[in-house]
Amino acid sequence: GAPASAPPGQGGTGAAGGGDGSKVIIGVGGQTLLTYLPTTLAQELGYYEEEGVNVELQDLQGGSKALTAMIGGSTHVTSGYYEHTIQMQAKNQPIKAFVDMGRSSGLALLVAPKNEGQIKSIADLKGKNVGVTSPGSSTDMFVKFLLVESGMQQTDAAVSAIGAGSSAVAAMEQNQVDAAVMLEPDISVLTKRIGHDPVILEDVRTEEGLKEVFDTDAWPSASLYAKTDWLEQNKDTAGKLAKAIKRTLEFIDSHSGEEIAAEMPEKFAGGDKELYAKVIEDLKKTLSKDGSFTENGVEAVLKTQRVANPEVGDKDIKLEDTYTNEFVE
Amino acid sequence: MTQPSQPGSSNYAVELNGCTKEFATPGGGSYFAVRDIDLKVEPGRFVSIVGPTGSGKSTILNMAAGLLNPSSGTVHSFSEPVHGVNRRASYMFQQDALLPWKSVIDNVSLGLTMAGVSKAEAYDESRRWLEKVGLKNFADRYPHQLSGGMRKRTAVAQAWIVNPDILLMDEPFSALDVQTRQIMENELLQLWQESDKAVVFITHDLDEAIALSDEVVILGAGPGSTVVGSYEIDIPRPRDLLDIRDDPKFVELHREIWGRLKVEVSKTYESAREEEESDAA
Amino acid sequence: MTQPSQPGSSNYAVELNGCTKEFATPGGGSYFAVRDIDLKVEPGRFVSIVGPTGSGKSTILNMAAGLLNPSSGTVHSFSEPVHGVNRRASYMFQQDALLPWKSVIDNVSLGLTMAGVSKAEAYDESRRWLEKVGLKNFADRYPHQLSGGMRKRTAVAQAWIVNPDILLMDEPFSALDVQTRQIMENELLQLWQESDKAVVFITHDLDEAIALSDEVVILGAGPGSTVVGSYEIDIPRPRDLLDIRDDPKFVELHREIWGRLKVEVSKTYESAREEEESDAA
Amino acid sequence: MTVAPASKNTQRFPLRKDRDAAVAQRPKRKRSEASNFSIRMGQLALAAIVLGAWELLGRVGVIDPFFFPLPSDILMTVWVWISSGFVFPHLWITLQESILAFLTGAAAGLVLGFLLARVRFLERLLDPFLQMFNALPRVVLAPIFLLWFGLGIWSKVAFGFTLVFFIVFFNTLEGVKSVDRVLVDNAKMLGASEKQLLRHVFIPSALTWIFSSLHISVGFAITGAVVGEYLGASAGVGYAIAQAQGVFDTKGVFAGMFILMFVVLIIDLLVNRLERHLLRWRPVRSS
Amino acid sequence: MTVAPASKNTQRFPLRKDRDAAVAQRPKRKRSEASNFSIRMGQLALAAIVLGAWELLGRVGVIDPFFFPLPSDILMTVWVWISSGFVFPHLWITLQESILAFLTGAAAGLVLGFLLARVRFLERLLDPFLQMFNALPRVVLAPIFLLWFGLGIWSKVAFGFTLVFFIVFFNTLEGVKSVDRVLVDNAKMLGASEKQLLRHVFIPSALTWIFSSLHISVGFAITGAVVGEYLGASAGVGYAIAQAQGVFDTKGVFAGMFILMFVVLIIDLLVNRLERHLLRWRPVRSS
Ligand SMILES: Nc1ncnc2c1ncn2[C@@H]1O[C@H](COP(=O)(O)OP(=O)(O)OP(=O)(O)O)[C@@H](O)[C@H]1O
Ligand SMILES: Nc1ncnc2c1ncn2[C@@H]1O[C@H](COP(=O)(O)OP(=O)(O)OP(=O)(O)O)[C@@H](O)[C@H]1O
Ligand SMILES: [Mg+2]
Ligand SMILES: [Mg+2]
Repeated sequence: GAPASAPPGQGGTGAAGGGDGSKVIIGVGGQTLLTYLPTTLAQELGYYEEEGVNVELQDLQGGSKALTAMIGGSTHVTSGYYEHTIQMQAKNQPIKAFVDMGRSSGLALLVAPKNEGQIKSIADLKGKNVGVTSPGSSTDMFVKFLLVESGMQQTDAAVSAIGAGSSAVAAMEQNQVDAAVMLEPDISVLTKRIGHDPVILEDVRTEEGLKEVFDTDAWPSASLYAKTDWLEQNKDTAGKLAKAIKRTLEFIDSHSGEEIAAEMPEKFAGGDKELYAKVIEDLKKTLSKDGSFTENGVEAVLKTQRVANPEVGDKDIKLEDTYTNEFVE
Repeated sequence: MTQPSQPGSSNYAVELNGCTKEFATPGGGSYFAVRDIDLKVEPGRFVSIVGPTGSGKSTILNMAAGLLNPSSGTVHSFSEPVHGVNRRASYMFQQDALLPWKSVIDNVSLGLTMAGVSKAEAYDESRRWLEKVGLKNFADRYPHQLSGGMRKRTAVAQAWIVNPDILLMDEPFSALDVQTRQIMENELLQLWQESDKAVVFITHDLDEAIALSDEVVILGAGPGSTVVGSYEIDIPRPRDLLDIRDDPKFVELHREIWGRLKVEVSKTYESAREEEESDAA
Repeated sequence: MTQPSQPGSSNYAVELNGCTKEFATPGGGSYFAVRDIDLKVEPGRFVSIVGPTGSGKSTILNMAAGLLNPSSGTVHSFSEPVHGVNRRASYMFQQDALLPWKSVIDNVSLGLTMAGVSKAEAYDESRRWLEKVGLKNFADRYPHQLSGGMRKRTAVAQAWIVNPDILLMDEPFSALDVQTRQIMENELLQLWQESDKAVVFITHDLDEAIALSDEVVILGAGPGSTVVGSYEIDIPRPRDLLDIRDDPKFVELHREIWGRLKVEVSKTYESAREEEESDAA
Repeated sequence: MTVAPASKNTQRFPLRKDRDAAVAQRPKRKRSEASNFSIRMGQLALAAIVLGAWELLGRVGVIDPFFFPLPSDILMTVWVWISSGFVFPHLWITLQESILAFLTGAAAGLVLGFLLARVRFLERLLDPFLQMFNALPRVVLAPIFLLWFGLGIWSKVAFGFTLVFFIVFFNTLEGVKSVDRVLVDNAKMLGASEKQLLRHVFIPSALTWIFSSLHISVGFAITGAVVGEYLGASAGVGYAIAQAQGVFDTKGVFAGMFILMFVVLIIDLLVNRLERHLLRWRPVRSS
Repeated sequence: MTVAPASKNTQRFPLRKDRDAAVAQRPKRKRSEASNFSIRMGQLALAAIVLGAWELLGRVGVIDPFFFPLPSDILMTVWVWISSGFVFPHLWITLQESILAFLTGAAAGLVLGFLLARVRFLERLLDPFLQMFNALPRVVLAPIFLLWFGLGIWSKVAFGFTLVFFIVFFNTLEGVKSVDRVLVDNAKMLGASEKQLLRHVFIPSALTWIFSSLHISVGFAITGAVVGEYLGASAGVGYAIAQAQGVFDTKGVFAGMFILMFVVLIIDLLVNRLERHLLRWRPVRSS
């Protein structure tokens, strides 16, 4: 399809403050990833501008890269997973999330077509090969968490990196893995390509799924976070950003998938507008409505981390330092 | 032996008919190295080519070897037109052409190994030849470890060992001292007399040319030089190379050929000077 | 000129004292190219070195040029020990040493450009020298477009143009025809006589050596060859190169030196044969 | 003052004597042109055959357009990208990055290559380290490059630099080391300083080596820039490709790659021309 | 029958005459060994200085250990990885991939390089295509490689192959093209078939070129394998690095890279040794 937006132009390194009036650089862990849609949508809708912040989005093709870029001083704010704040606390890098966009991580554990009959529960994954986007990512931890929760060892299933997008779809379609943790829109694309709904073992996109897996009603995923220092010094800017995102979340809640898709750059639809609209419609239920974190939500995230991330393990984590709701209230 | 006018139908070992060679020059023009060369060498004949430097002797040999295509004219060898390399000839180049990554013995045995002779046999044969050229003790040296004259002698052994029908040699002995040179000349004559080889031999030493050859061909001054004279050397064989210079026939031939050659050589310089004058005008 | 025993304190242009050169051989052993060479050349002297092929003539020149360090012994030039390249010498190599990426005139003017002469001036001067060696019309050719003799002459011009205090020349004229050779020899003598140059000249042509030199040094047969004789050539100058061969002094010297040389040359072959026999035993 | 007059003389001789020979030369030159033309035709034919087969296999369903979109679709996308002007700002940025990476990498490789080739001690000291660094997977270093060089073009330049540098460096090193000793000795005897030696002997002699590495590097410079963009950027062809890939727009991915290929072709043509000019002294290869 | 007897003769001559000279040679050889030793020492010192400075700057807080963990920590991690045996299966897989990529890439590059260098027409026909493919960003092709070669080692081999191939190919092409014509002519006159020409002239003559490209390729083969693993795999050092990076375990990332570097060092040592053996005919470089 014809692309609509010209490239925003290369930004400077911009290590400086980024306070009022000056530009705020938000590093996005993959602009085309649906979980980060609100960050881009807010820009498209002009909400940042309306709130009085000059925002530049930097597409960093992956949450961890966006995070390192911020810690290195290349960006001010990151649109990435909330769990990073916990991981960074374990590494003495104080960062704090200040608006929650994803109520759920939007992950689902799918069974490869050839194994549709055989694998019926997590227990059946023993000795199998499970695809994740990349080792150490939240998809990887999700698998490990599920294994441990079902009373197995983390190593009972082999974990293969299959990336996201076409490589993930290809790996599943060709049964190169036995099962895989996938995200939208990959799930929808896979569904379309294999011609039937794939068997889903666990699905935390839905409220029921969240309840079942994490025993919680929210599992904060995509969020905006920044270094605690920066947050202290730029409360005003943070507030404006939070407000813009909150308004975007409200916009999403009150509009249909098609309407939202129409606001997004045409290129993001990848030529299949219908599918894109449907996927956004599905996405709505995994998004937060008001941008605030809930206590049992962040605890669920910590629990996952403790189980699946050896770098966190049973280190002392002060959850209250990892997020704040002061800007969204 | 018949000598029909039809080129290629006779049995000459080397037959150049009206060969002209034109080279492109850096200025974008062209330069005629040789023009209308007719050269016929029967099997069993020893022909020397003498001529001023730059007159096109190597060019002629290259054409006979099939390494250079004449711009016009034809080259035949044993009635076959020469396309690509002349497989019946062996060629000792004017330049260094030893393979630097092969030891002396490997270089010498190269022609045999390529013909499929077993390594042991090829080595035995090579050692025999190395002895003939006085390099027996240097078999395991690499070319860069030899002196200039030693490299030449290795190249000689390399060309001789394959025992070809045609021997093309471009100033093979010029880097050798007189004594070594005589030994090599004797070896060459012996090799040639043993079989029905045709030899085309380039040298700047008129004594050498007359002493060795059946025929001495004189090339004119370049550019566009051509054959200006051909002298039959009817000194009977076997010849004693040591004393041949005192042979009255030799002396006479030498004077005759030298007279002709001198004219050609001085022409080269005159033409250059002439040019210069017309340039100044 | 004084001749003290202390090496280096005199004013010799080239002074080799007890120089021995040992090369490593592929077998892992070592080979003595030359042994205990003493060579002293005063400024203004023309010294020729003759000797059988492979006897170490080029090795001596390389040591004098500073390109090769003697394994033992010392090399001095104008009282300075030679460390690295001898900056007061110019060296015409036995091998092709023209830069293939430079045209003839660029090759010839190289020494001048490096000395900082402006390009226009260097070209003018180069053209003068090219004329002397008969290559005026080939100034814009690249080396691969020249004949063997032309390349040699370009190298000669390249070495002469820098007008050094010491001229080292390794078989400069062996690839030239007799006439061209005589022209070049005359040029060389003229160049040498004009200034107080020291010339060390290697040749296989004893006539040439005697005709040109003040002194002819004879090198013995290798391995480990050394100076076996040194002959003062007291034929008065200026000499007429054309007729010098008829000079009775020349004839006498030639016979004398040739007698000595012959012994050395045949030694090379004998030693090889001897080895062979002891090998068979 | 140039060498021209002398060259005129050299030519006059044969030309005066034999004008028709000079004329006879002409058809030859024409034939070589014709053969050049036929090569171009052959290339077009080859491209057409491959693309045609691909299109055909795609249409009958042997090739899955999800992974390999139809060439016609790709070309359409290329056309849209070009006609809408969408691709040009991206291309401009990628070109900047590639050219900078190419130039800096080649320059550093050349300098270090020459230095280490001339100073034996340094070579022996540093060689293992350079080898080690050459084996570092650059993609892993992306965060560090971002840290050091920021989000702008310089982190991508650094990416390309690490690829180009090693290729040029190793080839230059080997090229200088394999220079004929006699040539060096000759130049030295003619009074060459180390600098002049470099200029008159080492550089021309290593030129074939350098050009070989430049041929390789052209591709790698672009690869480096694109991969850098792919891993984090807000503009450039790599970014455009990454975005297209993120939304399953394989047409876009291939369109980006086609455009890159075309650009490389043009750059390589220029390098080729430069090479022909600088190496004009080499004997023309006969068949 | 070998050449040995003749060589014995050559040696006997000087040795018999002058035994002490042969003895005098020995100290020289020792000095060269000592200098070899001092080079190694110098390398160790250099490494120690760099690591020490890094450690120091890290400890005083100038270098952020989040990006550059302390060398002591890295070495600890390396030690843990090694002592626990954790790294060996990964290393083994990466090695397999690298070596396969290296061998297949080099072989294909050599064959095509020789072929195109000998068949002028093919070279002119295919050159632009090869240049174009060389510019394809391999990372973008990851999904296609996964599709074609699966998740196993072959997709990584393909990755490394595309890097190694082009480097070896272009260098071989240039190497064969720059062979001295006289040597070729001489071999031809001695009756060499095209195959023998290849064996006796082209390959030995292009060997310096080939080795130069192999030196470059060693690093790229490993890079290719690691990047491939990094993008999609279930084992290998690249996978281990990606895993460490995924949980921000920079120590692990660096430990992985250190281990890779070390492996490359060993491989390069072997290539060096092979090179010295095959190029033993070359004159020893004097100072
Ligand atoms: N590739 C070339 N391009 C242009 N001119 C060439 C080329 N090869 C040879 N020539 C010219 O052709 C002429 C004849 O060269 P050739 O090598 O045959 O001479 P020659 O008789 O062997 O001389 P010499 O005795 O010096 O070896 C020379 O003037 C040379 O400059
Ligand atoms: N690098 C080397 N390694 C081993 N031996 C060498 C080396 N260079 C020269 N030699 C040997 O040293 C001896 C003398 O060589 P040199 O080149 O000085 O001889 P030359 O007198 O110039 O002979 P020619 O008249 O043939 O040029 C020869 O036996 C040669 O094999
Ligand atoms: Mg010649
Ligand atoms: Mg010599």
